[in-house]
Amino acid sequence: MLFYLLSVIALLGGLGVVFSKSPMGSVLSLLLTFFALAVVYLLAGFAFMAAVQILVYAGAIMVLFLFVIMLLNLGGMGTRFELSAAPLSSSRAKLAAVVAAGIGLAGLIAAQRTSFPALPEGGAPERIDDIQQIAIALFGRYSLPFQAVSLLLLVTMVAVLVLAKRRGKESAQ
Amino acid sequence: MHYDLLLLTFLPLAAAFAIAFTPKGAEALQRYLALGATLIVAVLGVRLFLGFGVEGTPVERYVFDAPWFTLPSSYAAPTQVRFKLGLDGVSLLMVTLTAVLMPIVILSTWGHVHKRVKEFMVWMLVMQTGMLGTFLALDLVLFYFFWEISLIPLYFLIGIWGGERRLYATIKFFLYTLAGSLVMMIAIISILWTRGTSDVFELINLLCRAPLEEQLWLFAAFALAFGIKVPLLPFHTWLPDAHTEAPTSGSVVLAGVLLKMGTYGLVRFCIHMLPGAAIAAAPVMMALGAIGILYGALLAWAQDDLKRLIACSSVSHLGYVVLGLFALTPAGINGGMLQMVNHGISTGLLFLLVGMIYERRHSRALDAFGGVAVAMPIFALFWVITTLSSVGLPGLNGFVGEYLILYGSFQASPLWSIVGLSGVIFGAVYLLMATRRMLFGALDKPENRELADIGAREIGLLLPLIVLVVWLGVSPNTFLSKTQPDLEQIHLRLAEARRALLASAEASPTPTRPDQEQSR
Amino acid sequence: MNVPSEHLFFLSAGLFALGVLGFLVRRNVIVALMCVELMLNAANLAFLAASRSHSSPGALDLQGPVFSIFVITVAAAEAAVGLALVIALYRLKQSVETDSASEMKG
Amino acid sequence: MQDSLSQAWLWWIPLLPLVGSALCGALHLATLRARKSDPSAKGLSAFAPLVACAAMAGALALAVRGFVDLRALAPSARTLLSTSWEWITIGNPARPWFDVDVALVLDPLSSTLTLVITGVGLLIHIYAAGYMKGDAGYAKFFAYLNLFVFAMLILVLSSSLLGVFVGWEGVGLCSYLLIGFWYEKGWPAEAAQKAFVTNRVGDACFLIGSFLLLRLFGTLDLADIVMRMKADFRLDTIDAGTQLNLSLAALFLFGGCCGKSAQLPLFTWLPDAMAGPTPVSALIHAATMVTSGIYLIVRLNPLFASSPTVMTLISAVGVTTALIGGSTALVQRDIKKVLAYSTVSQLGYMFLGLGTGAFAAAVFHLVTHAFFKALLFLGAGSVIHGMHEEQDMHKMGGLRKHMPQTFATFLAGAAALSGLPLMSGFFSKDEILAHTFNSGGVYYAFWIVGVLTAAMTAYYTWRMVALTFFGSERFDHHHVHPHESPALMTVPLMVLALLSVLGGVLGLPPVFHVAHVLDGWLAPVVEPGKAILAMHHPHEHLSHTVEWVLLGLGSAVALAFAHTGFHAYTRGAERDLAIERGAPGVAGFLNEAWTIDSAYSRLVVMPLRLCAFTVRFVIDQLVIDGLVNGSATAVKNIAGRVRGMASGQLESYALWMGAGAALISLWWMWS
Repeated sequence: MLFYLLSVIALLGGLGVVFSKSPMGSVLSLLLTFFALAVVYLLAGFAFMAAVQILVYAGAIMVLFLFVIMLLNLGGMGTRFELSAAPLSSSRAKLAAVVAAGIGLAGLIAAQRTSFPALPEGGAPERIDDIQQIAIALFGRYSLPFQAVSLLLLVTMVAVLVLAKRRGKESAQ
Repeated sequence: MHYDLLLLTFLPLAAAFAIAFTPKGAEALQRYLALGATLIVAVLGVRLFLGFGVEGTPVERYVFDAPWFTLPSSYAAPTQVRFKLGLDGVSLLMVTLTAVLMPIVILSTWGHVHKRVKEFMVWMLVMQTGMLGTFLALDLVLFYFFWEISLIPLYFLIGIWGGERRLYATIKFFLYTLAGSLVMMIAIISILWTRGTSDVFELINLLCRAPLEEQLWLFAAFALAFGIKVPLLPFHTWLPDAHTEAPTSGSVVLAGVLLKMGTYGLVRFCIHMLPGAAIAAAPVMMALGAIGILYGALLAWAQDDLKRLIACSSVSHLGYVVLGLFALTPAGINGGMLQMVNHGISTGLLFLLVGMIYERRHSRALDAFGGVAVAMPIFALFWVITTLSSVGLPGLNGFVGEYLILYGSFQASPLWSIVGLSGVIFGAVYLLMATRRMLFGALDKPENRELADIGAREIGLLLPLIVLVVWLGVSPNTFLSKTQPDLEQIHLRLAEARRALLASAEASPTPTRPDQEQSR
Repeated sequence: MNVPSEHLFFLSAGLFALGVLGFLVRRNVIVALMCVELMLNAANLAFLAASRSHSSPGALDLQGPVFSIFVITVAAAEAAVGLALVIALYRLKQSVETDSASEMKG
Repeated sequence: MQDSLSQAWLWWIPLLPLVGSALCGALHLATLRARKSDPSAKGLSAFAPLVACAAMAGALALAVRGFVDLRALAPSARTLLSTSWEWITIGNPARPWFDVDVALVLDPLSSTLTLVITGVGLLIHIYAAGYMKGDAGYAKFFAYLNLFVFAMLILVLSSSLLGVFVGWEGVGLCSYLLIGFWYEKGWPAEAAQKAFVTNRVGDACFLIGSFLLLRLFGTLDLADIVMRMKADFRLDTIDAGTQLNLSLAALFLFGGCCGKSAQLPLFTWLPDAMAGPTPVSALIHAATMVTSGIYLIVRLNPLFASSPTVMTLISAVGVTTALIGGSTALVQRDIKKVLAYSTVSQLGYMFLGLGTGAFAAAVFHLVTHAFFKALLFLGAGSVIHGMHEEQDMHKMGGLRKHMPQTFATFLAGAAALSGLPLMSGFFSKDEILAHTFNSGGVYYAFWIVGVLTAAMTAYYTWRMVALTFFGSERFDHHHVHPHESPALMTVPLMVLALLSVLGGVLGLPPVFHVAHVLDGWLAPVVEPGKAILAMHHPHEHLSHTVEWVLLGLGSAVALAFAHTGFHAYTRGAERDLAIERGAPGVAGFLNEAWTIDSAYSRLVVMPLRLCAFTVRFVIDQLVIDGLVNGSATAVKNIAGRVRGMASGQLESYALWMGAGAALISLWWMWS
């Protein structure tokens, strides 16, 4: 039952992200969703992933968002409720809603129509993401993607530095 | 395992990498690196050619085979794509021609490539890897891979170093060829999915027994891609534009090798792999070839730009190749194979010669010349020999191929053979017209009076090809005997397919088209 | 927990759809980025659910967690670059509205 | 066929001139090199005639050796076979699908022609050493000339039809190079191109003929074909299909002969070919190359004999060409043009003879024609040389005093050409006409035309002699000083004059009760064809009375018209001007060779040229490229509309992307 409660919380958080008037509200709603999901992971047997979810998402990424919002002092700027505001006409918003619903529907149907193997007797394994096993997989079978990802992070750092560096006056005007 | 083929194919690519890391201004270094690499490849290619089919030569030397990756198929086991290169009688002549022609092409760039030398050499060498790979690939996916690789460098060669209308020409060329290869890709994907293998020889065994309807649509897809590349009427209009705008060396490679990828594909895939469809489609293909001969010749006759004229003559000459191949008789197919080499050499020579005169005079309009033979006698000598080889004078290379093709197609269909024969007449008409207007007559234009005759480097470029012209004309057996055993396999397949067609014709009440041709 | 795997996927689909909706309707770039994070999280949940449904006590399926880790890494990178872009955009236009950046008009 | 008897040395007959050609070419290149520093340098080119003549002399010596060897053999065994050049083999060498081996064969026919080619060729080479002296391309000229002899020898010696074709095209090439030798002038280059292309039309026919023969016999070996024809051809057993194929093969091969031997409808290139230097006209366009058509038909005589229709056609074409050529020669003012049309006409006689089955007689006329026409051309060359490149006979006259040796030898040639009694041309022409008369039926008409043409021949020959050597001196004395040519040129003339006068002994008519030398010599070659002809319609020999009457008639016609022609023009060219005034239409019609050439350019060349431009501008540029570029434009227009969707707003991009993703995923779910 806890799972369904958490699901509702996560979905509510999602709604909050979309419909919150201020960016700050969105951030806080997103945080709520992340925490709920972390608990879902824990319940589903992914303790390590739950930890990573909290550390990386809630800890690092969300702080980054908050930091940027504060830096640009946007806390109070998002008062306009964009769903009805021009130039985003309401017909387009409706279309967007239809599209989102379509994608969601497709996902639901996909999940419904896929026949998953029945859960073994006595439920799913208690713990699936054994850290040692993950490490073996990451450094063994997936070592190439792993290195690629680290390269990606490096490139990201450089890119961020380049982008965020303050340019000359004329480009900053 | 022998690595000769791997070395042959990838040495140019390695050299391209090396050149890419040379300093910007070191043009001499870049030129000589490219020349050296292509020379080594040429020596390797000639060695492979000489050893081919000779008793005592290890057969494994002519195959390189390694697993590459897998693709899904309709079977439980996925399609294993192999990195399989192999040299056989069908590809031998083309590979040797590519290997021998490239150093000459590189050497010819001394005269006309003065900007961005480094990039030029890199693209040239990448193209050579692509071309050699295309001829050597014995895996369908690998073939497609190399086929596309060889397409891109030419785009840049024309687009960067080309003439005034180069953008129009490149885009036309690129779109035409790409359209063709996309259709071919669909056919390849379908084959991989339904047959579960991409090995060419396995597929030859599998597909020749496929139902005629399936063979026919695969044939159509392949023939479209190859027909555009050849180029076959009515897909030829990219060629004159591409040739006219390309730099000399680009033209030589385009005429000498790239177009042959199309005819090579016709032999390897359309005829050998899909013999039933080839027999069924032969009348259409022969008609296209024969009309192409006449059409190209008339087109060439109406040109007044020298380079465009030769480009149109390519359309005519490759019409011969298609006519011969789809006669599906021994003489026709052998003649077609030989004519591919002949056209590569003769037309390559013509483009080299036009390039030489363009470097001096900066014009290609026939009207700009007249009496050039007085100012440049050595050039005139080479031009006349080349023209005669292109016209098909017995004793030079062009004749043997043309005769075999025309005789082979006469066995299959006298009508198209006679239409093709008109090319013998018109070939003389337009080439001699060009010769007369350029070389002969009074040297009355002051610009032409100061023309310097060709020098030692240029003679050195032309001489090896002239030797080949005579050699192929006097002793074609050197080449025919090497390709013979593998072409015999094709004829066995064709005979089998004919029997199958006859059997199905007898079985079904509706009479199918009787086969006109009978090979001895 | 004895929840059937389907339900995990349902949750994933719902979150993803919300993310799509938010990305489509919000003009604030920062919020749009957050919606992307939401979608990525939904994807993660789907990976893990799949992994769970393929695991039995003797044979654990680790592809889900491994790919989740990769996704998280990519998400972090994406957020970093995205926010850096937001800062650059703000410097340029004094705004973080998406329609303020329409130079790509064809 | 390879055995211990194979005569490898035969290869040296053609190879010697080839080597000579290569050496002369090298000399020319050396001269070009020397000219770089000194534009007037002669370099080593002075050695070229020595080299070329030595090569020719060597070839002649070998030809004589072959002749002597042949004579030593029994008549039926008179064949020398060389080792073979394995040229094209398709398929397993043990049992090939297609196989061309070329060996050289010396038999009575090829031996005769080899002797003519090397003998007359040597004389013309010697003459050319004098004639071409001082020309910038002295060494080049000899390189081409030797190359020509090489090709011509390959043509007559080859054992295979494809080998013949090598020579066939080779001589065409040399003809092209030599007609266009003075290409700076422009029009020789055009004439050369015309010659090559016209010949190509014939060559295409030749190729079709060879395909048909390959299909019929499975081989291109000439001896094999003749043997098969001899063994298998029976009038009563042959089926209609084979008969048709044989006739078609003969017809197409004859088409090839029409190109090379300047017969209707392909004769128009030969008069233009006079743009080449005069020794070339003598060697190629009178003595040797243009007779290769006759050679081919004699070589394959059973094939032609098997098709009466084609034989009649050959005669008809021959006699018509003879008439056109002869009548055109009547009014020409250019001395070389007269000789050129005369050559067309005489070749027509040879074909007339071939068509009646008189193969040996045609070869006989070929040989005598080679002697006297080469002589006349060389004599004309000597005149032109002495007159400082003047070719118009109206501007000559009275030259007999200035160049007596040329005059005397020219007279001998003219006598032979016009068929004055006991000259070589008399016997050979008469033999052909006698055979025609004997064939009966439609051939009577041919005979009448033949006699008419003989009359014209006598007339124009002596008109030429009168205009050139007699009458008043009509040239400008201030600028032109006629002089006799050097001995290098006159000695060959004398030898040829001797041959022209005495050549008749090769084939004296039966009434003389002396053996017909050439007939006997060629008997093994022409026997198969004769046998087949005899199956068609056996006919007796002419009675001696009829023969005497024909001989007398021939003599009378020749003498009478030679007399008329000579006396009409001894006083000058007024007669020509009178004709032009009196009947300008007829004169123009004759002058332009019955306007056939201009008809070709209007009816064939122009439409084809128009066709080519239509292909280029209408079909290629308008239709095909129109479609291509049109579709490109259409895509561009559609793209222009679609571009409106790319508003630059992130939301709209995202919206479309999302919509697409939704549609695709839903479609997956539903299907």
